[in-house]
Amino acid sequence: MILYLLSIVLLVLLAPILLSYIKATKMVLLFKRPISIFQGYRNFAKLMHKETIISKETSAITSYAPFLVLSPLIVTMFFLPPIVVGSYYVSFVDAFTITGLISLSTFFLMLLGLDSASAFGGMGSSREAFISALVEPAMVLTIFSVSLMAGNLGVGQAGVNLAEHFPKEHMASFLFAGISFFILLIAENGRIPVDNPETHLELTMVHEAMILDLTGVYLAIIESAASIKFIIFASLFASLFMPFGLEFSAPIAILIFIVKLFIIATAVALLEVNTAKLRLFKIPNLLGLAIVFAFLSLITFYVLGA
Amino acid sequence: MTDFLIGLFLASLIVALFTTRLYRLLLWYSINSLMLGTLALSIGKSIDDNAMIITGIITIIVKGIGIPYVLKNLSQKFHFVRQITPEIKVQYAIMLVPAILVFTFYLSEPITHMIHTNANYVAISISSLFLSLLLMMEHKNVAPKIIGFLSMENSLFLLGISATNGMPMLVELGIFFDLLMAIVVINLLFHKEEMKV
Amino acid sequence: MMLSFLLLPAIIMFLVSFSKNNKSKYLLAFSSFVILVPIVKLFLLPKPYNILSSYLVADKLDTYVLLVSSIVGIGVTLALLTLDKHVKVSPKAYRKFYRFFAIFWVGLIFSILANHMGVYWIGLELATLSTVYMIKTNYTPAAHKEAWNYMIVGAIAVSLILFGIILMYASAKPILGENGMEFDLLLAHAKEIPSPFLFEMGFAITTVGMFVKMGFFPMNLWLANIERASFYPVAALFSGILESAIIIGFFRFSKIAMQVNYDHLFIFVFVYTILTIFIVAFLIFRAKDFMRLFSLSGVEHMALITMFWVSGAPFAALLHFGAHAFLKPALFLSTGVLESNGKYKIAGALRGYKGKKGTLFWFLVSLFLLAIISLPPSPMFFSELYGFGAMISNAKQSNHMLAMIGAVLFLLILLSIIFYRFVAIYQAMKYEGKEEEKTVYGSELFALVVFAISLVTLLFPATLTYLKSIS
Amino acid sequence: MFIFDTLSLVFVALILFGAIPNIFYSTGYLPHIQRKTHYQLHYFAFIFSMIGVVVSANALVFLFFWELMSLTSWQLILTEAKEKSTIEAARFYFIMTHFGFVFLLLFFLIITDGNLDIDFASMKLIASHFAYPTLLFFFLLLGFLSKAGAVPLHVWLPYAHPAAPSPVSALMSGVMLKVAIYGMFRFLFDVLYPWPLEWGITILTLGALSSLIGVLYALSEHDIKALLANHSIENIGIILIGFGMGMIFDTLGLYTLSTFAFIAALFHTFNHMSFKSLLFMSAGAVLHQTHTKNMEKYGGLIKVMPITALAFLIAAISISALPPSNGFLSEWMIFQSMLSSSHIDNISLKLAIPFAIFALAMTGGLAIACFVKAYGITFLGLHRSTNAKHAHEVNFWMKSGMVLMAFVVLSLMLFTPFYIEWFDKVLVGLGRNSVYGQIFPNGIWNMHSVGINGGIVSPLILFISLLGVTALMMFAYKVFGVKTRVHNAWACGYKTSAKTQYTATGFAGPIRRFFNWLYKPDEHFEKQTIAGHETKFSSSSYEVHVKPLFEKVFYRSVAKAVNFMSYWVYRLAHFEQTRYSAMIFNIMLIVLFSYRVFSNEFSWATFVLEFIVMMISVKILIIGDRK
Repeated sequence: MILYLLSIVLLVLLAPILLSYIKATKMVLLFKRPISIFQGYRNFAKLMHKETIISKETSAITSYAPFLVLSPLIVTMFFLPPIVVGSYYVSFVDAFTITGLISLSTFFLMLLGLDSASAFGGMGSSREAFISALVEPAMVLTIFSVSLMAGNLGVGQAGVNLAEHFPKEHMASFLFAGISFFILLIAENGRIPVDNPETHLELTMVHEAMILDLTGVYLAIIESAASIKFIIFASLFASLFMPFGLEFSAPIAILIFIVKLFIIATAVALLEVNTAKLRLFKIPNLLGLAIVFAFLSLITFYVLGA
Repeated sequence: MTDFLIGLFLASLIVALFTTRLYRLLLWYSINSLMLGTLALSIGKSIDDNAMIITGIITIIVKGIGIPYVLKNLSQKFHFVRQITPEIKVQYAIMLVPAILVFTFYLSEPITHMIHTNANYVAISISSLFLSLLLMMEHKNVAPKIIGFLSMENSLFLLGISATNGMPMLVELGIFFDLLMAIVVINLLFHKEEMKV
Repeated sequence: MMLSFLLLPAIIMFLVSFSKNNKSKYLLAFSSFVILVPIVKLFLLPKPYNILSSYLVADKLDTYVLLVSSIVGIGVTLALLTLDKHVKVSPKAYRKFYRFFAIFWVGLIFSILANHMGVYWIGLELATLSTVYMIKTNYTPAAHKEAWNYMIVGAIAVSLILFGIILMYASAKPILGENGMEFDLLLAHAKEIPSPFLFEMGFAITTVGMFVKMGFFPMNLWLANIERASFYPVAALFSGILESAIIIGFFRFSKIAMQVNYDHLFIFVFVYTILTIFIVAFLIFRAKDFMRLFSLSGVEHMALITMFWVSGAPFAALLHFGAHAFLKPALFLSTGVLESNGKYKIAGALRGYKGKKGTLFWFLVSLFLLAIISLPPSPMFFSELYGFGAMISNAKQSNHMLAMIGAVLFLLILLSIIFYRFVAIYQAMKYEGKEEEKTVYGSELFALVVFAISLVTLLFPATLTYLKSIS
Repeated sequence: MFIFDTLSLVFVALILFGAIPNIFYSTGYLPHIQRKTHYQLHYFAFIFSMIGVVVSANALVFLFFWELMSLTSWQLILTEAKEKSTIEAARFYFIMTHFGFVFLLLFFLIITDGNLDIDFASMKLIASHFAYPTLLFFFLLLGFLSKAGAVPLHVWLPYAHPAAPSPVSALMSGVMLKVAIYGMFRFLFDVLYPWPLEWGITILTLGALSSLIGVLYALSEHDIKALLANHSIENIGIILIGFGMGMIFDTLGLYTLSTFAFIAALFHTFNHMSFKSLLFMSAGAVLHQTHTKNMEKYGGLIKVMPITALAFLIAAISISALPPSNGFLSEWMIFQSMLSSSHIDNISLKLAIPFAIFALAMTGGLAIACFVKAYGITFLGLHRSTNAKHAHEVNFWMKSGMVLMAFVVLSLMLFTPFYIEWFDKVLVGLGRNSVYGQIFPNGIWNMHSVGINGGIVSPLILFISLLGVTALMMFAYKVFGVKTRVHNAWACGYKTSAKTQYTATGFAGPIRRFFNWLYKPDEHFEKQTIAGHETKFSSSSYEVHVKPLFEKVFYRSVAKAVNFMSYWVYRLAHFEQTRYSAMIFNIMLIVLFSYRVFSNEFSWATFVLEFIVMMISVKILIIGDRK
């Protein structure tokens, strides 16, 4: 139980570091002087000290939504597969619930965007709605497909099962699901070909546009929600698609898990450096790919059993 | 004798079909009715049926003489068009008449196996019904249409006389009553034409 | 005795119609109400009741039809009282109308109560000829033309009926002799007819005559045109009463034909009525005025009644018949009011009726309109349920079950087209167009109320049991 | 005459749950209506007839109430018939519902053999002897689904529901559609049992299609009530997916799973009733205040109508199937039942079910987008029209109606186990074994899927933890005492005004572009440019109208065909004006000929002869020579 809580706290703490790490890696690759990987914390601390400015166009939604954006994600953290064998985990929560919780968070984020009455907020919400509408089916399908392979619809249990018995006979489905999930990871977290978190350019931004009018603590909450979302996706990917290293003793297993997370982050950074941001209306091509792979994975499993 | 009169009946009807003058048409109708009345008389005499004889006499008086006379009077009073050209071309008509006859004989053929009555009488009655209809449809004017309607009445009398050897007296009288009523109504209808403001 | 009792009102009416007194109008109307008295008495007598030896026999079926017809007659005369408020009509035409109405009524009593084909036909012919003149009470060229039209087509149809009757008589004569024209004897001995083909031929000719007269295929529009041209009470009489005289003949003839060869009868009538409804449905789809719409829908309902009857659901047929007999005249009468006020406009025809009378009027007309497309709780809803039920169970016993079910489906879809059109018309009447001040008179309203009450009476359990007992 | 088994009672309860808050709401709405008597009369008759349908025990009563329900709802749509579109919508609705009735009628006539007052058991006996059960099934399907609004018989919904007064829309969409679902339960179980596999697959496919198409058309809608109506199509689709899965499992003999799927369908039926009624009520409240159904004219209403906005938010979360709402729970059950099919060995199912899963997943994503749009554009931001500016909260009765309905939604969320137990009893009443024990094996906290290795969800834990975490954070925020200042929005330095906001059209733009192939939109773009500069303009307007594909394909073409036919029939019928005797001549000829040919020895030769003779006769006598 302690291990369980500890790992959650660890992941929450790791979240800002991971995002800063991606940024730093990118800067290194672009021959810039990298930022510190603790930049996330610095930003957080800075924002926490600022006063909150609420624009007068907004309504009650703005004062509640940030918490409602964060809380489903925090709840989700409790449902992730274990990172160490023997630690407590919530075995039974399935893909639909996890996707639902993430969607709940996105739902309020989009409302937040629309609440400020600015063109940017609406634009961001509109794009986010578009992207998440395409992401959700793919995500549900992917996780379901993987959990079916693992023999249990509960994601936590699926992670454990996969670690114990890797589904070699379903390699094809597994691979498809993996590709799909990685695309989703990029799309849902607003990484480069889908969104560019670093610019505030109206043509490109999605996530940043929605939170353009937030300041202070609210912004801090939203930023940490974003980083937690990334860590959720990353750890899901790590548990479901890299199911090894759990059987070691706790410190080593945790270390292995952190390494996995950093590998994923590096992959994302590499991808970001090497691709250009897609036009908004090209995004469906990418997400369509994710949906197709997710669907393929499910149907391959269903029909061919492969 | 019966067959001969029926033949004349049919012949007068067919001739009426090709008539182009109104008075000539009335004449043929009158002959047609006379044949019918004579037929009734002859059959009535042979089977010794008084009702039939009365029918025959009434037919001759009312249909053979009375109605054509009234119609002629009406036509003079209301200035009917006396030139009546058939709408259907003669070429078609000369094909249609035999075709109808053939058809009705074909139609009544099964009856001969079932019943002792002469099926040919039924056939001829039906064909005269069709011919009367043909008479009605080949003219646009009202007067020949009335004649057509009256010939229809004749043809069903023919059926009644020849195929069933007469209907119950009450019915026959009723039919005559209705016929008179029809004439009255027709008369009134023409009158209205005059009254029209 | 009973006969003179029955005919007395008509004779009084005939005689009074020659008086030139202005007050006679009310006496005429009153005498037409009296019609109901002997009929109710007849209705209560034990059945079968011989009125005139074996020629006129009252049984349950014909007293029902007669009762329905007399109520319709009363409603129509009620509406006649205020006819001159809506259209130009001279007192002379009034009296003439009643004169011929009296003759019509005599003919009707004979044909409905007849137990004898000949007498039936005589009555029918009398009624037909007298209606010809009733059309003419409207002095317009159109009415004149249509009166001629009716005269000729009606004469053809009636002649066909007689021709068929004689053929049937010929087929029955070898076994029954002179009594071969009596319906009950013929029904009892139908199986023994030596030449069924002759009988069927006669039946076919009679039926075609009747169908032409009821406006079935191919003569769908002639009734509509006549009703358009004549005064609306005449149209109401046509659809409410004359048709009932014909349909009762059909009931009787087809009962015998069922005994002779059911399959032939069924297929013949089925195909004919489906064809009729097919044509009528599309004609209704295009109909643009009330008269034509209602008379076409009258044709549709007559087709349904015949179909229900031959499908072996006499209960449904009679219920439908009763409902139709009350609804159609009611609609025609209200059409008279609607048109004289709204001048042939459908849009907004039901709007602008103010006050208690006006509200009651539009409410009743709406009810009638919705009842005619058999929405519950209209009696037609139930009759159609039972009628189609009989058709389906018929279909299940036949060798061509799927084809028959398909035919019923086709029929129902055709009815949906009619339904659509009526809904559209109703909505246009109630919700579109401009609102203008309009009036309605007490007597017309009273007539409509009479019809509405009669309709409700049809739904009483007692009535339904009675109808079930007829078959 | 009447039946009161668990199924009926559950649906009576559904109707009452839907109707009672609605009556409150309707009381508040009443001053807004001109024809009060007309409205009240039909309103109560409507509720009464719906109850009548679900408790009737024979075909006669059922059909009577069914038609009464159609009739009254049609009249209710016409209550405020001021616009032509309302009148047309009412007409369309009525003809569609009549179309369904035709098939229902046929269905009942076949299974009752004409005795309309027999009970269900006797109907079953007759139906089992009928040679073509699939025909019966399709009649039933056409009959009920045209009422329920499943694809492709859904077209009337987006027209009829917006046209009705708001309480009626809520009743129609929330409750009336469910009566059709009742019909499916009742007659598929009690009369047409057992089911071939194809039936289940048919329903599953129809459900999947409906859910996708419904949500896609909802997204492109700017009329708030039409949007909600399209969502009804979607939700009916979801119910049908559950229902179809139940049928499939039943055919395969997996009775536990089957019962589970049926419970899911029933649960979703209830949920949809609750949240759709609530949505229509709050949309009606907005409409009541702003006098327009166009979403582009709303905005900022949360500030003036907080209760309405909260009600809409609750319902929106629920309909978007976001945890921990009741909508989420029922969809979760449907998902679980579909996923339990992985070991079924039937290739058609293996293909059909993943598609249905996909459709359902896709629907969920799109529904969220749609409700963000609906909620955001309506309630958030700045008011977009003067009407929205002058809006204020609705009166007490309307508010109380919404609050009551919100309680229904919440109760479905909080007391899920209780409801499930109840639905379980329904299925037990229909001859199944109870699965309640398997769904809630250890208390009410965890809800289990009954499939092998099925998932588990714990609605209450989710709810409490979400509530707890949020409350904790807000508490912390309060404790911190963060300084708050109200100021103009920054918006990258641009001035914010009602005109700079995103519109509903704009919001749905990306998705609309993605589904262009389906929508085939009709775009109008006008721009008043200044001095020929492309980028500088004084005013511009952009309108987009989505073409309803199904309507065009199925309905317009039918209308065209009928028109065409009627034209020709009309022309034909006019021959009788001049050629009546020829007509009678020919009909006589046909009848006699046919009697002769068919009564006696039938032979093809005579038949052909008859045909030729008839053709010639018709040609000569009726058509005549061309002048």
